[in-house]
Amino acid sequence: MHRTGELYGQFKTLEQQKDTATLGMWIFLVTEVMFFGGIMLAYTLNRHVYFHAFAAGSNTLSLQLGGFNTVVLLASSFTMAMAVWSAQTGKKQLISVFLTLTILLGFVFFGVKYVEYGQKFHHHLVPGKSFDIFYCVDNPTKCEDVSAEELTTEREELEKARAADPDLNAHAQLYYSAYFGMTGLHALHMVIGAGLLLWLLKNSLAGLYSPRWNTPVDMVGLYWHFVDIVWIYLFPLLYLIDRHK
Amino acid sequence: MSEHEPTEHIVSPGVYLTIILTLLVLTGVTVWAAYVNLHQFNIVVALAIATVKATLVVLFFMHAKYVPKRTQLVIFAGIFWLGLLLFMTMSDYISRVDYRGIRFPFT
Amino acid sequence: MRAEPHYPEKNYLNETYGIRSWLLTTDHKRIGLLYLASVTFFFFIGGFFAMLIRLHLMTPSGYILTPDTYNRMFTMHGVAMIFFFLIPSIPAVLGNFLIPLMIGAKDLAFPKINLLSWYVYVVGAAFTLYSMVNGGLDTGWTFYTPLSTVYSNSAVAPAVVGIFITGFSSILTGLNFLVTIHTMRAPGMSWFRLPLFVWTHYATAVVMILGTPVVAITLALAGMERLFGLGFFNPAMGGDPILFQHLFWFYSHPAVYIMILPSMGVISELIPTFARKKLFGYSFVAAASLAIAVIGFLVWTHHMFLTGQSTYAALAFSFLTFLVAVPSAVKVFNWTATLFGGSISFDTPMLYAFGFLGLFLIGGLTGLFLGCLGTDIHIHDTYFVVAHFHYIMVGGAVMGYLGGLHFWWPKMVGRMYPEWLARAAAIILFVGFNLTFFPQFILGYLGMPRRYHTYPPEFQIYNVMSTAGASILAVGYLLPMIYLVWAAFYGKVAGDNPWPATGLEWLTTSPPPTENFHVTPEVTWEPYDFHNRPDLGLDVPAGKPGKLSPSPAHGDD
Amino acid sequence: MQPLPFFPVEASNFAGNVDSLFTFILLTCLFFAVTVTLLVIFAAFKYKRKGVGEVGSTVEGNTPMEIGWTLLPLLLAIGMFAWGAVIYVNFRTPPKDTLDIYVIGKQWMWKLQQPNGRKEINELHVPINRNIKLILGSEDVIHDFYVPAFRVKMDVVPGRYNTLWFQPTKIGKYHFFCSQYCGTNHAIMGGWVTVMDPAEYAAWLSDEGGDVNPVSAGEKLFTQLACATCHIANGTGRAPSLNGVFAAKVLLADGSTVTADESYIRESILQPKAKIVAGYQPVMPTFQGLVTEEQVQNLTAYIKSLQGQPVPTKGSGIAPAAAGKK
Repeated sequence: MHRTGELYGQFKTLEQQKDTATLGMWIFLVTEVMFFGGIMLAYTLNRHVYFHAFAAGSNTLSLQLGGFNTVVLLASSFTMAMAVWSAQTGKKQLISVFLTLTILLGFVFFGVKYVEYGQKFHHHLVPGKSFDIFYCVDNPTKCEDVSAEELTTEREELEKARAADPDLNAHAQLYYSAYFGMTGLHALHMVIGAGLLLWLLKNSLAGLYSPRWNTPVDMVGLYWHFVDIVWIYLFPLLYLIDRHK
Repeated sequence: MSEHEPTEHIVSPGVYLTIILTLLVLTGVTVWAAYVNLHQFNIVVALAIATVKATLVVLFFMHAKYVPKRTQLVIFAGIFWLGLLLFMTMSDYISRVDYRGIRFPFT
Repeated sequence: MRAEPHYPEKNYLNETYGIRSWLLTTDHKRIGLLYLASVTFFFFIGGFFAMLIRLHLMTPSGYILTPDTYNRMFTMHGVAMIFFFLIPSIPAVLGNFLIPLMIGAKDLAFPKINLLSWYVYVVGAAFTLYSMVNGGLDTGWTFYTPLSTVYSNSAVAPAVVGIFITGFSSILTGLNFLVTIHTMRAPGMSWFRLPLFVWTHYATAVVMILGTPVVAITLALAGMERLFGLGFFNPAMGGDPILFQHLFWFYSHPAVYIMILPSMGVISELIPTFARKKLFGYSFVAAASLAIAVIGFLVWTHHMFLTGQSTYAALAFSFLTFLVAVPSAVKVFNWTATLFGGSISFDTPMLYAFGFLGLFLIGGLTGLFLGCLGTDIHIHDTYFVVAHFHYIMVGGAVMGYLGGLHFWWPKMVGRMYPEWLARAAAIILFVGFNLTFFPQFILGYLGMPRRYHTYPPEFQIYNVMSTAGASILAVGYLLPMIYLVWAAFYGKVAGDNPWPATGLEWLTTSPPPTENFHVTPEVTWEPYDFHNRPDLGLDVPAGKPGKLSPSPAHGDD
Repeated sequence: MQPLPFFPVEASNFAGNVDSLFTFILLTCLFFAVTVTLLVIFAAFKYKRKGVGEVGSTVEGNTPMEIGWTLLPLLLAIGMFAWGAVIYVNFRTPPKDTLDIYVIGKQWMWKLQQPNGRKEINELHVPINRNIKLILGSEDVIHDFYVPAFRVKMDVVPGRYNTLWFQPTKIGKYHFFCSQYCGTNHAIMGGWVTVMDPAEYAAWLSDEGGDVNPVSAGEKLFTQLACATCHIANGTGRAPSLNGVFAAKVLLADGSTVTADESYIRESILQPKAKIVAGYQPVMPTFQGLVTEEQVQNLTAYIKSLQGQPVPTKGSGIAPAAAGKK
């Protein structure tokens, strides 16, 4: 279909075009909800059956890093919302500023995630043949980033969990399957989002978005907020199991 | 060209600021609540707070408060179907006799 | 009254020429034809496997194929037919072509996404074909774990990746339909003036949107389990193979409705057109479509009654299964009632509609035996199941697809097919189909399990009948393939509205112009109303005008 | 000529019930199917188009009719559901006084153990009129234990137990099948259930290994040791069919031939990798130390007895006449 200015040929009015895009985006987000739903179900069931292993696995995560990333992602959602606002009110420079901020916050999130994943590799906590939840406890010299004190409490907790669930290592591996599955999927969405944001930034620097037409900014915004919402759930589900001791 | 201009509700930066501050506070609350022993209610509280946060994001950041009823129905359907998947599947597991992990007397 | 049929000089087929103009098109009609070519390709691949299966099963010990080859044949038959033929067939071919025409739009809401969805399909298909020629696939189309994730020696990973990718083609198509039907309707095309074809596609799209992502993530998890050792479905690691079945059937049961609902939509067009009468109980049929889509999501564990699932859950799901039978029954009654007082012709599409009625009736009713807990214990996983779902998917969905293809072929290519040959093919199909699959019900009740490459000799007689039927069926499928292609080039010019039918798609030329309508139509009549349509040139009895709704409702809500 | 079979034998407490329910649903369905079909045929002839331009009537619906034909199927469906539910709940709730038999499925054979410890492979012996409970487990993939004559089946899921109960009501020998697809030899993963008189069953239980006939003892061993899983008679297995192989010339992988006599068979059992039949992989495990000398003799006797069996055209180790001469 031919495009006349900002209006695509299959539409009669800009209003219809915008309405269509918004509805389409929301429906897409619903499919995303169901997409994450499958892995959520795997998580729910296994947490229900192997609670001790899930708690033990969760307690090996760093609450500082997870909490920091939550704040970063919430802040990026705010800057994204402000980018949309700038586009709606025609503040062309501000659009680019807020988009840049959003992208930067996104990269901070990636950085932290990289550190977290690195630690898990290092500590033999990646599902597979070498997985061993007792690795750090058994080889304190290999995990110099964990303090002796932390290791003592960790050992106690793991021993207690093993008393309740003799097959702790296998079941903790399921926790880590869920952890890497969910955060990996989430990170993949963030990568796609970051790509879209860069594309938006390029266009906004060219001055393409105006109060009359800013649909792409609005749509990517919806997507970015959705990714934020996923993290809002992932944080308590993965990091906050049975923290009170 | 058309005379119809897109008309949309523009949320003010003040509202956004309030929301983000509330979100940050709630993040603190959820971490704090995780350290209080509420037995099986820890997960309930955590999910309740997460749901409040998600609702705020959906309503204000994503403008769901200002969109047509039709779009709100779409959002509702998504949440409802997710619940269906989780609830109906778990109903099987919770009400079954699960003979998991028992060893056989011979192989 | 009617003018001599003419073939429009400028239409979507000859607007531009060359491979590029097809491969880069965003015209929903051309994309429909691209899909037509690709799903036909897979239909014949799947059909080829089916022929080998039936030949092999002619004798109890089956000398044609080795067990491993046989297992690959039925698995690849299922994969090709379900994921690459049945699910996209009516929606992606006929739906793509017709929905914008039927609602008076210039195109779908997102034409580029529509083209993308075809490319996604092709990429997924490429992965799956790769798996088929490089090691094959022997897990059954259901991919049950841990057979598929740990024990199978076939090329499971590329097939899973292929189906995962193709799932997104389905999601994008569904998304496009939903949005289009909501926002792109012509003035006056209110919800209750929509043809039922559009209603059923709306319901189908809902299922695609809500179900497909779940199977996508499920197959992704299974694939990662096979490749990287994730453990959700692996009992050796504490995972649960039944969880896979829950997730798989959460989509794959509603997927049956992705296959049958559009076919019901086609039948709901054919019957009023060839009975020249409004569809009996329009709003009930529309509501039944939505009810099927929604309740269809609540019945999935009836595939799992004997996996050791909770007795309580089994009771609930069996009950819901019986509920979903009711709207299907309501539809059949309404179609039957529509015939009464009509003016019925026996053109080829109507023969397919009759065929559909008969076969869907048997397929639907035999579903009751399987949804019923007591009888399912005996017939679950036997040939009874095989017969049942072939009656629904081949007897129902494919008969609807072929009926629709014949009905709209003049619109798609502007030319008519040879009527007598087409009628003969429809009858051959009906006979061949029943001979192939009816004996399988009996085989199933006698206790022959499905997916057997060899069987005890007492089952042979029914297997021979079935194989004989399959060869008749093969002829029935080859015929339309040949004469429809022939008709596209050499058939008699059809004219805008050869039947005549009442839908908006018949107001434009055959084939339609690229922008569908030279003037955006305005709808002032009820669906399937032959009495207030002087433009159709029919002999409406004087003094008995049908009722006309007072003011045109708004189409763009 | 025998009449075409329709119902399988009824040999358990569930069979009669399931068949009655089946018949009830069948009759209900026939009623609807016949009614609708007759109506369609009637309408098709009565309202056949008479003129090119003829149109139908203006009827467009009838709400009471819609409600009627929604409620009627609904009520019938609830009836079917209730009847089916009763059978299912009964089937899923084994009585207290059962005879427990353990069943393990593995690719592609069934191993069973009687309450006194007697083991069986692909055979199940049960006494008549006793409540039998099978406790089902799997070593690898999902299988399904299915006895058509009893109208019972249950999936055998790795990682957990399922149970299946029935009460045999008729003496005889009935097929059981694996009915959940489980890989290559899914179709031959079955066997026979023998329903016996209680006294006979008791005698059978205490009579372990009482076979004196070397051929039948060998045949039993042939299944028990899972030889039959690969050496499939029709030549479709991973190993050559043994039909007619005794005293014939066998073509080996290195191109030479050897006569399949007693010593060759003995060597093939104890050192299977010594001589590999052409076209086959050296996958057979050695049975050295696993079988006694007497058992080797029994197996040889059984393979001898296959001399007169039909040789499959493909999947036999026997050298073609031409190759044999060379």
